Amino acid sequence: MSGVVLNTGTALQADAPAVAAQPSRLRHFLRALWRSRSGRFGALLLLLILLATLGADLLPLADPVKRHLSLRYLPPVWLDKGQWAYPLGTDGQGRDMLARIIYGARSSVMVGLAAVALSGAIGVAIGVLAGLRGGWLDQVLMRVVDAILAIPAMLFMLVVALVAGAGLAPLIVVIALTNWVIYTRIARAEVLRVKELEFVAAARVSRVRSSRLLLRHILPNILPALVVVATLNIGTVILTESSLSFLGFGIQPPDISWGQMLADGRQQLATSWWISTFPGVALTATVFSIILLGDWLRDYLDPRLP
Amino acid sequence: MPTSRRIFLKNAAASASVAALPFALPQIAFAAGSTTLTIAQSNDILSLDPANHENNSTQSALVNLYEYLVNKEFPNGKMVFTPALAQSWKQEDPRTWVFELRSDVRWHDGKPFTADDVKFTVERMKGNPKLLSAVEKFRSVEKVEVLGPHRVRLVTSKPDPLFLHNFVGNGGSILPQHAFQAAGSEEAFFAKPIGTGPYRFVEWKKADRLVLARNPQWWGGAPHWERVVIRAIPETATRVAEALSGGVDLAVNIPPEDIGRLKSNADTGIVAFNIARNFGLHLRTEPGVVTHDARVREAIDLAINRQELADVVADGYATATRGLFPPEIPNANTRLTATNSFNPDKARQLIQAAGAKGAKIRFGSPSGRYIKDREVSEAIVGYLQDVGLNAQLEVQEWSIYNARVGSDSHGEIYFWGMGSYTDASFILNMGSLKRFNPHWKNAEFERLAAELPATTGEKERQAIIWRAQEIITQDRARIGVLYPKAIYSVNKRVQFAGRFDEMIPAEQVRRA
Amino acid sequence: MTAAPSLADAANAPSLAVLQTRRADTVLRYRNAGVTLQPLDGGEPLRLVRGVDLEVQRSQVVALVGESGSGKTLTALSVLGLLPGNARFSADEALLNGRDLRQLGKAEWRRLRGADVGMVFQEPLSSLNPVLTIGDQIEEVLYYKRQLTRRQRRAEAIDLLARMGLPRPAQLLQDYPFQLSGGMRQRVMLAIAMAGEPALLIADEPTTALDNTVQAQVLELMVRTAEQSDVGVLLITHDLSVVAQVADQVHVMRLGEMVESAPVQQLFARPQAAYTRQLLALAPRIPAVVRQPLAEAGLPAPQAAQQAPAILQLDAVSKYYQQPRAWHFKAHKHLALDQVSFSLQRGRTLGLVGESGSGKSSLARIIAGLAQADGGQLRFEGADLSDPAVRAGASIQMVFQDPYASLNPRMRIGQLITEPLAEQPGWTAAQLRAQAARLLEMVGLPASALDRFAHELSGGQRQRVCIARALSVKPQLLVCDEPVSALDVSVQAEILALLQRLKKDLQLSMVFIAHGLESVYAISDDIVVLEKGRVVEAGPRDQIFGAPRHAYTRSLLDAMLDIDPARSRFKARPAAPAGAALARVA
Amino acid sequence: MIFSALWRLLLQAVPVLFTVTLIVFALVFLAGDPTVMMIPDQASEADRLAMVAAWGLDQPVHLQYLNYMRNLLHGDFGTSYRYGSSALPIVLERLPATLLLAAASMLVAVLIAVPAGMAAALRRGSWVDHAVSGVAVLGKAMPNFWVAIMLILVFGVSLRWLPVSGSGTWAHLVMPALTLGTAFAGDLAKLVRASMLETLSQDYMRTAYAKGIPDWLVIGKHALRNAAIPTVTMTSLHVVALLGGALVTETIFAWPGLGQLIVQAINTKDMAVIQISVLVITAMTLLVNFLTDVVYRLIDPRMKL
Repeated sequence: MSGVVLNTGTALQADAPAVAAQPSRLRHFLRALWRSRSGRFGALLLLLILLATLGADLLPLADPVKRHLSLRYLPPVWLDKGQWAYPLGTDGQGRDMLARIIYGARSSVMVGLAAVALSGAIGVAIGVLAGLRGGWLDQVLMRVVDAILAIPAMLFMLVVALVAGAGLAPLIVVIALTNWVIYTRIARAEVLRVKELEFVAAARVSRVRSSRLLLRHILPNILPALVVVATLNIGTVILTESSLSFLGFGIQPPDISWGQMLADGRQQLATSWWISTFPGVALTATVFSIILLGDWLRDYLDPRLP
Repeated sequence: MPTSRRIFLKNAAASASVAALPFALPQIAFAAGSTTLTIAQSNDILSLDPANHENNSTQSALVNLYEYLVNKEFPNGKMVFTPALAQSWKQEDPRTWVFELRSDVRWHDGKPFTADDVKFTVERMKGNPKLLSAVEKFRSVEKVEVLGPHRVRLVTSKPDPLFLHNFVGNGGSILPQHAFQAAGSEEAFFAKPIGTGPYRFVEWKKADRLVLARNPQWWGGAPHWERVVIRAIPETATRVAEALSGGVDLAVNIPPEDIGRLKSNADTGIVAFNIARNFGLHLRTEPGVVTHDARVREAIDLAINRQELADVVADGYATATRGLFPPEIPNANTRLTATNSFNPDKARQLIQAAGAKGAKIRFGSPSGRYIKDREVSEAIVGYLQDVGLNAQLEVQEWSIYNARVGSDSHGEIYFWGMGSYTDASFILNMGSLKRFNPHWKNAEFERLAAELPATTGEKERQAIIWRAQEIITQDRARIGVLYPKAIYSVNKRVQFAGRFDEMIPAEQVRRA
Repeated sequence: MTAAPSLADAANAPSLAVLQTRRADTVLRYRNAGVTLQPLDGGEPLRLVRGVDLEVQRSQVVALVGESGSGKTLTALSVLGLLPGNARFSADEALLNGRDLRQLGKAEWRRLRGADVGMVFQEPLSSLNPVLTIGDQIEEVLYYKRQLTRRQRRAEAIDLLARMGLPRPAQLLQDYPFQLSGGMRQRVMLAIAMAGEPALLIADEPTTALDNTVQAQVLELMVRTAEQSDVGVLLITHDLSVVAQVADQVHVMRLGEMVESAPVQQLFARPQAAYTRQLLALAPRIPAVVRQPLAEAGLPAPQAAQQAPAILQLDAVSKYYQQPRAWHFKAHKHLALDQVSFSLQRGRTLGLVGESGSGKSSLARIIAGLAQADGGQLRFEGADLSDPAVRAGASIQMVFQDPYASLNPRMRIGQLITEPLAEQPGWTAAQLRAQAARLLEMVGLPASALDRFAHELSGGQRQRVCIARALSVKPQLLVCDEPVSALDVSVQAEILALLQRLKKDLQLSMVFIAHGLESVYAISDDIVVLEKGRVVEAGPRDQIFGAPRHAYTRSLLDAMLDIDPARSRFKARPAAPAGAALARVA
Repeated sequence: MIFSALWRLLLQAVPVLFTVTLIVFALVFLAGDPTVMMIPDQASEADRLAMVAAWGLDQPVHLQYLNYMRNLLHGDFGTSYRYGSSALPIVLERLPATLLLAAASMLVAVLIAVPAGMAAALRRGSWVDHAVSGVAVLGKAMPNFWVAIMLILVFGVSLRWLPVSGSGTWAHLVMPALTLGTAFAGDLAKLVRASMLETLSQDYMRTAYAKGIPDWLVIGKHALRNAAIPTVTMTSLHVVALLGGALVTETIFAWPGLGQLIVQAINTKDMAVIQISVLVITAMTLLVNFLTDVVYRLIDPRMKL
């Protein structure tokens, strides 16, 4: 509502050459984050998860792959027969659940970050190219994007996985090869939008080099939309990994991932619930915090997105 | 082109009619008291054509619909052929067999079963190389002669000691000549197939259910069940849940950790029994890899604690072995046992001697293909690490895994299960061995493989086959690890003991 | 007023009669009204409006004037109870049609809206629901406010639309807002507001989004409707000429406070508050003397064009826009510029005039090199601009309309200003920074702005930055595309003054585009009038403004509203004290 | 108008479908020899080669593709390696179950999400809003198969209210539809909330309020219709995703839809079935997109078909 816009600086003398200072962007960002309840919650939870992931080696944890066949299916410590050495119990091969969950975070977070980074890089490069060049190249690229988008993502991933195989690195490739089209679409649309903005026109009138135009004017301004999408996408990718694990194309031993633990433990959900429930909770909490943070980021950076 | 378009239209129409099928009102059919037998399999039935699938569970359903000339039974752990559609058979000379067929058998459409149907079944296979069973069935048959309505003579190109095996298992089911001709095309016949079995075809909804109904005209007497429903439930947790909730009477492929739950449930119990499968490891032997050194291969063999694998990892639902075939299989070398095979100290010494300490060994394993396959592999990798090898697990989804084996691009060791075979001479089939271990060579083994086809005497054959199994095991081209057991959940209202060949003839499942 | 538009004549006669017969009946009275906003993020409450006294009589037009942030719209919304949820309204007295607005419950507010007060908003397109038909949007008011039957509703809606001067009203009922022109939409809005037969009509900048010619028609309609239907009008506007034309009583607001209240003629003649005086002084206007035909005024006829060399010459420039029709092989061609020819002499300013859609901006973009002409030739200092080398060497810069969009939000002002220079070899970072400071000083900004981002500056400051950036490469030609129309009146004046000064100091040549003729007059030497992509008239400023030859030019000039209450074409008023409001800006 | 729209659909569909065949063919070809999966263990290399030849897999890859495309244009959609019969009916007979599940889950999602999202938007900042947003995010964050198994354990095994798996009655549909529907409902509720808020902030909503008409009319007529546009988009995207994307849910509930078929076809490199499935799904996707446009046109007169 127009009446609520507070523009107290535009009355007569306010246009005089007095320029008010504002807090730095980072502080502004952090302050806004702290003020939002969901943003703060998501950020703190995620920070905790990331710290546990990075500091796993420093924590006094059991070896996550060491089997103790005599200690199989130990319940968590607060249940009957639980042991303090295995606070969250053990799995069907007598491996420490707590250690596995903390180490498993690495693969899950790694897949999330790497696949998003890779697909983002591919997608943005192609999207920017298509948006800037236009013409037949744009047409061809967009038809390929249409085709890939018309194939359900999971299905496409499985077909790609047939070629790439399963495991951590192939999985990242598989997800990236499916996922990049999202970024292409958004990057292209954003380039087309930003390209028409007056400051780009102003730069063009000044005969700014096209590389500079791209790096200084276009990329920084399409970034917010992409950052928001990428943040939310990390959550989706982590979930995707668990679905692929369910179908047998996920991360494979000796690597550990939550999706894999969850998928393997689903058989024992009724008998040894902790084997899949704890990784499930960890995964849900992580994705939950990522989505909260992403939603907040969207509100903060880019109110135009739905 | 016009024909193909018509086919397309017909297909489209068929699927449209499926779409129009009304969904019945909700009703939860719990089995108690019903005359319907419901079986949950872990695989989709692939085809109603018994000669065009390579799938044990598909055949385990089709045995209710079609029948063989002879059956295989395993009383007291020994295989024997028993009469089925053939009352008796005799061998006129090493190359000539005559079958006397039952005269009281009728097809589901009421037409009598005759020797022409046998001839048709055999010749159909020989005329169509695309049929999957064509690579194993009736290959030695030269000609089929109908001697009378219920008598047929088959002549082989050379003496075939495994001849009777042709008439059991995938591709051995006898099909009706007249119905094929009446239907016009194979596709039309298999849309609504008929056989001679105790149950006739009602409906097949792919990936969901095959429904069969009692064939009151069956030559063996009135069948036990009104209806047999064979469902495909690929997800194990769901299959177990169906068993627990009484949704199915029989559920196959139950993981050991669910046994307690099924046993403590009021309505369910479990059966576990030996089956014609074995788990083993294939080791690379070619120069340039660390397992080229026989000492390393021996160390690997010695490092594996098979008893622990059987008792703990498989929860006791497997037998430890170094052998390649379960003892029920004809000509299985029963001297190859796991007794005292575990010797990690000696394994360490051998590795030391071979200078392979810390050597990297890639260990390929499928996941979820066989019961506990990955867990067994993980355990074996642990044993190998215990004796000083840097073993690394490489798990792959089955189709990718299979392709790697097919293209010889797996690591030093890979895990492979085998099953459903005729007899232990399978191991001498150089064709298949070349696929699974293409670089292994052994002069004696090759000589034995060359001798075997010409050998007809039971004793001589057994000697060759036993020796071949020894050679492979000594060279550790493939080393046996476990004979797994099958575990079924059985609702207490029915009784079923399970079969070594994993067939599920509904007639052998009885109401309790 | 000699050139009174014909459309006003009809309205004036009855209005006089009505005024004499109707009693002075108060529909709205505010005493010491205020609006306080509680920020959503929990900061200090903000007193956005305070101490407002208002009174609106039937048939009276009361104007609420102020620049952005003055609180005029909030005041208007408070009458409808449509303040944002976190805003609080307070007043010593707040009566609408005798009802106390301070004590209304939800249901009472709902009864009051539409029936006692109707509202017309600034942007007619966004204020009409895009997915509902015009008929639907009118008839729901008729149903809920007047309980008419289906047939009555339809008849009444047709009648309303007809009264609003809309053609084919019956067919219009079936149409959607997007199918209508801007002026028609605003007429529909007026019909909706009037459908409930309110006592008070609130109009929030009702003509700001419209072209000048349409603006006059809509204002006329509003005044006539008010008089015929005997409703009071609360008009919210920033435009003093609109106030002068239609208001009876004026309230000037600034920063949430009422600065001055007076009858319109008194306010224009003897403004009391300093702020009002400033506003009046800064409002761009065209001296009355120019509007007399030159010959009549006894001025010498314009001299033939001077022989100074042309810096820019356009020769039959055409531009097509391909409207890509989805999946048709041939795109629809739309002619945006049709054989445009003119020349601009060095050191002079050429004003491009025309309504929206006339091709002004396309032309600006072509001159600046942002778009290519499809036909014709552009010459810059005699060289063909279609030659890339010439284009690269041509020192042409541009200033854009929206200072919010024309500065990259992610760059600091210092970088922004010298970016064109950074492309040239031989500049060190320190030199660039020093140069940026010099440029800022030139446009009247302190060097402290160098490290700021655009969002930290006000609109006027941003436009100064845009000008500084354009000047950084010492251009010979500056293309200004509506450089002031997004700014408040007072800021407009400052920017225009800045441009004037820079033009003189730097000997710039300029192409100046604006739809506000006053600002074009203020800055231009020569004028080119565009209509639908064609040049209809060109010549020296005073000739075009004083003796327009083409009918289109005349209609443009006629649509201009005099900033003199005495010259109202909508209201009959006694003559103003002579010459009081005719201070010249230029 | 409708004809030009259909013509446009066709013009759009052909290149997309063609590209899809090319991509899928290339990927499945790269995945390696399918006969490895088909033949029995005891078959020799010669047997395998014979099979390779019988299926025409010994030809150069581009010829295989051209052959495939030629057959396709002549109405021959290829033969399934796995089922040994014509691929098209195998795929088509799975469609009804998939469509039914997609429709049911969409219904579940819309029934949950639209009221929840609207309530959250209208009571912005209240506990309702926080609860809806929280549950929505949680619903999205939980892996589908985990939810499915929990449903089975609770409603199928413990309570025995619903059949555990399979198809045939409405009762069989409940759990799979809930699994898919609730997962989507979270996203949809967030979107409904956002687009409702966006709509509520529009100028025409102020106009509607200024008219003094009842609130339910302002929300139900003026707001909902405008807010419906993004909702329709997302719902159609969801349907599209479900057409081939319910792989996990279908597998768990043994629901005989396309998803299960595709998983199995991929596992066996059953080229013809993969191709036809993908083509059918892609065609359905384009059709759904087209229908979405039609719905747009019904909601929003500004859209052109």
